[in-house]
Amino acid sequence: MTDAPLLEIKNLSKTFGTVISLAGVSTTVRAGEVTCVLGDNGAGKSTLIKILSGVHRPDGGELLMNGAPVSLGNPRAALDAGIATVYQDLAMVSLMAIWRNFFLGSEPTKGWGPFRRFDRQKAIDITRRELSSMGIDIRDPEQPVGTLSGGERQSVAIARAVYFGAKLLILDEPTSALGVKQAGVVLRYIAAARDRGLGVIFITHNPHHAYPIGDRFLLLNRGRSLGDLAKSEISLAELTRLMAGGAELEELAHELARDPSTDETARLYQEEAKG
Amino acid sequence: MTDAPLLEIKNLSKTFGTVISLAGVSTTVRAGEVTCVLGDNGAGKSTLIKILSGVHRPDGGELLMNGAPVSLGNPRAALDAGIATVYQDLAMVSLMAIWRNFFLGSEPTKGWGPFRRFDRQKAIDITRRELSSMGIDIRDPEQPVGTLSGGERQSVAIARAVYFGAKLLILDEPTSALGVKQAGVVLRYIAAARDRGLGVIFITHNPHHAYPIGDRFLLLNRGRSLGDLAKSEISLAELTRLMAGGAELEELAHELARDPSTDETARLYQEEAKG
Amino acid sequence: SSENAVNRDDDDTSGGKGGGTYGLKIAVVTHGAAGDAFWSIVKNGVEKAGTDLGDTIQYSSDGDPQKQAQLIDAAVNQKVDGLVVSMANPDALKASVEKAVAAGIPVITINSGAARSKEFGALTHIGQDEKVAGEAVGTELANQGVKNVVCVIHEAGNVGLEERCAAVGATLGGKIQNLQVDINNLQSSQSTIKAKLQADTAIDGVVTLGGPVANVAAAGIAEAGSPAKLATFDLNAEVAKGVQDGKILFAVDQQPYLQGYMAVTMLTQYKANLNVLGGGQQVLTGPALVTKENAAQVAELAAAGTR
Amino acid sequence: MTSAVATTGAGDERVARVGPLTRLLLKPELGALIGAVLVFAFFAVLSDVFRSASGVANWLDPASTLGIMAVAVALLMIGGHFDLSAGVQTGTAAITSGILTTYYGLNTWVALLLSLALCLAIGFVNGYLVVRTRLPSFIITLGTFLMLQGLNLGVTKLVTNTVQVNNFDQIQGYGVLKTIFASEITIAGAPFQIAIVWWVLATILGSWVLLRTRFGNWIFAVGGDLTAARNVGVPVQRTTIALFMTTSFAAWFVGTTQIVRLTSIQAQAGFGQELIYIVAAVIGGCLLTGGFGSAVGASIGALIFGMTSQGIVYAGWDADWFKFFLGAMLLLAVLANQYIRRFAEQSRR
Amino acid sequence: MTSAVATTGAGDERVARVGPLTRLLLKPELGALIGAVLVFAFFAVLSDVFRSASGVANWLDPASTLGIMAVAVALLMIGGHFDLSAGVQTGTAAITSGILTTYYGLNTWVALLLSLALCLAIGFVNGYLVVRTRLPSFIITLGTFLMLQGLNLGVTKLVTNTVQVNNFDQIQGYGVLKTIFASEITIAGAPFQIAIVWWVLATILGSWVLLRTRFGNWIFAVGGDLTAARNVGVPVQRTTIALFMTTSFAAWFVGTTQIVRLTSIQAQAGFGQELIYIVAAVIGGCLLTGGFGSAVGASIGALIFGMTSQGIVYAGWDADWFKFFLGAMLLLAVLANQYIRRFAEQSRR
Ligand SMILES: Nc1ncnc2c1ncn2[C@@H]1O[C@H](COP(=O)(O)OP(=O)(O)OP(=O)(O)O)[C@@H](O)[C@H]1O
Ligand SMILES: Nc1ncnc2c1ncn2[C@@H]1O[C@H](COP(=O)(O)OP(=O)(O)OP(=O)(O)O)[C@@H](O)[C@H]1O
Ligand SMILES: [Mg+2]
Ligand SMILES: [Mg+2]
Repeated sequence: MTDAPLLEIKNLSKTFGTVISLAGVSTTVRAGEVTCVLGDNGAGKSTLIKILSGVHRPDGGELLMNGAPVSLGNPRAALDAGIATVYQDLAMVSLMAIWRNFFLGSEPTKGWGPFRRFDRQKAIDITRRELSSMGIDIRDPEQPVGTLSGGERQSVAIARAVYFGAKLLILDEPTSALGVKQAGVVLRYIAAARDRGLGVIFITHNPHHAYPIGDRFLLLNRGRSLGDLAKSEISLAELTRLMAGGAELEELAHELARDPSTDETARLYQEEAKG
Repeated sequence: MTDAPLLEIKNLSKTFGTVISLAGVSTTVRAGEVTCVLGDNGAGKSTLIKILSGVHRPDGGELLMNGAPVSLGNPRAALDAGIATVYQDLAMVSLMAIWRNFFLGSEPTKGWGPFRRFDRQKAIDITRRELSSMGIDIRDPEQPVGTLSGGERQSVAIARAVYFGAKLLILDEPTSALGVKQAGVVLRYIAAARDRGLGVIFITHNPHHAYPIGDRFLLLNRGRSLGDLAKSEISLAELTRLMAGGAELEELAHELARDPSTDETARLYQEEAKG
Repeated sequence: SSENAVNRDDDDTSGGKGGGTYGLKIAVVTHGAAGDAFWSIVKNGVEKAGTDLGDTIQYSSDGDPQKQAQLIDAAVNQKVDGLVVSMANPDALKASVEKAVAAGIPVITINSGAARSKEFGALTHIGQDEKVAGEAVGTELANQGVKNVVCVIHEAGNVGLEERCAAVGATLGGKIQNLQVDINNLQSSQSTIKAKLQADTAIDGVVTLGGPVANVAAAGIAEAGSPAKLATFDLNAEVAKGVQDGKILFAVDQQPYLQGYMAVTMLTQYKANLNVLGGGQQVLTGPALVTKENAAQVAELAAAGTR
Repeated sequence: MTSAVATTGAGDERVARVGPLTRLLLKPELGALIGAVLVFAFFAVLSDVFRSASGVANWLDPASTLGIMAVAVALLMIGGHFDLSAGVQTGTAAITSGILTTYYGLNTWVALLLSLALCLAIGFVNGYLVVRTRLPSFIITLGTFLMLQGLNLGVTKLVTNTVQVNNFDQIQGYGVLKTIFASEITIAGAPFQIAIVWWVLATILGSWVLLRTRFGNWIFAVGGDLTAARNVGVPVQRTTIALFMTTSFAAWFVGTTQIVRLTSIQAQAGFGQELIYIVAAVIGGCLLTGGFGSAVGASIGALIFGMTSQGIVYAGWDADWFKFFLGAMLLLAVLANQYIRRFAEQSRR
Repeated sequence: MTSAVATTGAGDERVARVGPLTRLLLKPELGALIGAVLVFAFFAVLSDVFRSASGVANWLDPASTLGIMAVAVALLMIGGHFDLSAGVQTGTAAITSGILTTYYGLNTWVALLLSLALCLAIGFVNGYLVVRTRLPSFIITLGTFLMLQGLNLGVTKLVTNTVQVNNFDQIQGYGVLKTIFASEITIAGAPFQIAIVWWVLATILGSWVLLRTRFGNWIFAVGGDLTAARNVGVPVQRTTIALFMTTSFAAWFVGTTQIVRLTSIQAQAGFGQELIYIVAAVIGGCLLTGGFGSAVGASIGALIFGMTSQGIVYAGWDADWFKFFLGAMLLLAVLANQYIRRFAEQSRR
């Protein structure tokens, strides 16, 4: 058991109606490691993690947790197996208060028998604490989630998953809507979770977010795997190139500037591309 | 007239119930220039652009277009004034086909009188063309938007705004959900629109996206303006620092890595921070 | 504890099984709502006649005149041997009834539509307009010294119910006002009747248009402490009991069972023997007043669904 | 960057192949159509009159007026709203025409135009209140439903002293009206109501508007996502009000058909029908939450309802159990529809 | 990075100050409450009997049974569903109890338990079909609504040969039942029905469940965003089925109250009431689309409906126009409610 990775994905595939979203994708996630899933829009990243969190059932392939095959028939099963997910579409109920959303599906209770009830005060306190430790200063935990800004909503979803994540934490583009500060906080959170021994799957479009923290990189393209590499097998420059082509980035910076010759950004991109 | 900027925003403010979203914000957008709005989550960026696109009415302040005060009572008025917007929440109808969404509210028609009808073929063709020129290869324009991936949806919204943008193009975090390639395409689009003489308002959390293309930078913090600067008044390094603090970024890279001394990312961030 | 079975039939009032072998197919299309107490007794009547004579009965009903016309058309399509129709809205049924007559199907109208029956080509009409029954109630109430009546309508806009109230008013000679209640929520109907009596203490008479409403009206009158006298159209077991107990002054009975039973019987006889009772004159089935004197006799029959 | 221009359409490796049958089965109306075929087959086996020409003419008749309303109501539902007053508005239309002609002696055509104007005004008020107050249309039209019900009865009683308006066939021009609204077309010896033709036309028109006009695009958008529609500049208020007025127009048409057919109208006419319209639309695949559905589906829903309600009579089942059978048939029809769609979705992999 | 830990709660410069009155006005139930006060004041001015103790007792009576149902229906609506069969289920409960005792001689308590079991089973079937087929609850419960309507009539006719079940007061244990379901409490000389107490208890219980239990949290989530709820592991199916069974329980309770009060029950009892339950819930601020509402609001909605329908009688208005007034009052109540909320929202700046 000790040697088996926390999660092993073997040859997973999934079709929606006429659309093949995922075809034969494999990777592994180890406890205390971060596996990054990278790829263009529509590459199938969200589909992959939705299978891992029990939302979709795969059409083919196998999932092994600690070496034993598991079937995650529904999100509850995944949660009970210790898998917590931040969905790209966040999975929050807009009309409900922040603290109610935070504990949705895992409400703390007090009292017993017919008098068992939602421990409101505890829920509100934890919500406030967890969010403020992410640098999100909520004004009123009773505010409906629907009235939060995009980034605030994202932060609530992340705080929730981190709080409930037991063995495996999945984050689907958690930093995309975040400000630079907040993104930093999220990366820190991921590192902290990893250091606590959790396995983490992290989806992003930003190689600068992925590379510092990733231990393994799964590259998807149009539903197929382009490569499943350990960090030692790839450099940031290569990763960036694989994701977009370094030369192209450089070219782009030139193109965007009005007067390329004097533009410092171009230089920066060039440097980056060189690695 | 010639000297007046395309859009002048003076002392705009907006309150939602008990929440002050925007308090006395001013900036200008000139034709053929890009104004970037930067700021933390919840800073009020989306609120600002929703006022400009006629979704919300401001509680105070003034809007001038070409020097003349305008009141944008509803989104139609804004569209008719030549303002096209990509909303952060995209403003697409999930159940409707891509091509129907693309032309929603501005449907091309053919025929006359009672036989005037939606020019389907034209709409489908334009949709396919515009999207593929953005590098999005849609399989079936009849696919409901709700089944597209997050990034694909974003691309459709951007393609639509670019297609319909007449004088002023507003993009609220258009690149946040996009892959590196697609983000590059969007930046190129913005540059192209600018070069065609449109004014552009571009909201982003990524200084690397903002700096190469921006001519003016409006920095918001908790609803208030931190500064409204021309490009000449600020460098990328300063901008990055203002958005997050350069030193902190560097520190973060160290923190995230397991063994900071050997990590190349740390070096990279350091360099970036130095500018 | 089978002593709970207070309603179990102990003697059969349905009058034997009958041994007829006419084998006709007779359609009955009425305007009564499904579940309406009055029309369920009519249905019992036609079905009993069917078993007695060995005829096949096809009963259908719809309160909407157009739908009722379509039901008649359906019966004509099936080439039934005879057709029984109640005509609350004769104009609406004209075309369909005439089509039936033209197709050679003998038609008998029941309950309402007497005035137009002949014109449409029906053999005869059984029963009478609500008007006759209403006038009887009005006359009787006037005899009892009632001057200010509230007439409880349990289905807004129902032609038959409105006719009943109007006819009561015509012979009462006093003041009459309508009150609307919901037959499907009798409890709140009781509150409404009570409210009316509380609000207008001058009311000295209540007329209800169906058995179930009569019972809650009796309770409402008692609770409001009103001196109003109660009369009702149509019978059921509880109404019979109420009349016996003096809670209800009298009930007017149009003998719906007979309207149904006789219609089928006469059609059968017409097909078999070309007989028409009364030679095509309207055959009256009422109104019969059920009062304290004769209530005890019909109580049992009402409980069995034949009165 | 090598701008990856699309290899237009055909031949994307990510698209699995699908048979044309499966594609067909996935259309919402087709599921309903199969439900309709099942219901037809069921009753056709039970009764040969049901499947005879005159039988078909008979059950197409109630389906036709229901169908006209169902198409309008479906459009409204796709636009995200209900109209509980649609049923009584048919009564209001007929009562107004009837009273204006037979009691106030107005010219037939003027009276019809006035009752049309009244209906459109009611539709306008419904729509206007809905868009201005942003209250759910359910509650607004419930208010107008109750008010119209009271008005229909109150005015009829006031003017006629009874609860019905008679003798509509004695007004001048009745012959023309009869030709338009209530003539019969004989096919295979059976008289088919002209309303069936109107129904087919209404379905085609409804479908065309929904799928081929910009107004149709707006209907889907307003019902699918109101905020998004407003943000992209769809005239939300105008669209909503137009939808309510369309329903009112259909109600006027059906009400007029009724009074012309029956030559009289009752004060309670149309009451309770509003739910049946909605049922037909829902059976036909319209989402109650708006944004999805079709006019053809609603028509098929009306067909299923018409076949079932008349079929039970042809089958000779006991009237006491009528509602039971009706409910069971409806449930079976929608379940079959759903099952077929699931099956098609499964098999298209 | 200087992790900007929150200066907890109070004193955020971005939060404008708001008076406690405005805060109060923003609660949905409070808008409805003001509507209720307006309706009361209106009729109290028109009729002094309306505001007398016996008058109050009289209009609280229909409001109470309606209110009990409205609370259950509100919970279901917040959970995103309708139950069109709720009304006829009250009839089913009463008819079953009545027939089992007075015709089949079953022990009173056994019969009541059996009818309760039947109702819960119906609720279970409703919920199960809804979660399994994913069809809208509107269409599923419409099916059961029609079927139960047919069953109520068919079975009653079959067993009793009439359309009602009588003599429920002659069964043993009726005294106890009467005490529980139909006793009267005299206050200020007027007899108040015990159902009013049950109504208040139901409202408190409903409110407590919604706001203070995890089940309540699930109800809001399931109705607010089904996908999100499922994704975070809310037992969606269990919650939905439990909601339908709650409605059925309430229907059983109200049905039993009816047969005990009236000592007899009609085959058509409860038919059409389902819409009134929904109306009460909507007047009280429940969203038709689910995810928002309150038990207290639904109760106040029931109160408004009860006051209005009886108040019109106290005011002595012409019965022909009853529905007109009812509709106008309802519309005015919801418009006033809406206007007050808008006003509060404006003024809180
Ligand atoms: N429910 C669905 N029905 C039909 N097609 C779907 C569905 N969900 C996803 N797809 C398709 O599957 C493909 C992969 O989608 P997915 O959401 O996994 O992409 P992604 O890699 O997460 O992209 P992004 O970076 O833009 O979020 C897309 O082309 C999308 O259109
Ligand atoms: N309709 C609303 N009702 C109440 N509060 C609102 C509403 N819309 C926005 N807000 C509040 O106003 C503040 C500013 O929101 P806004 O969406 O403009 O932020 P933003 O700068 O776009 O943030 P992000 O980068 O996360 O998108 C937020 O704190 C949000 O909670
Ligand atoms: Mg994704
Ligand atoms: Mg924003």
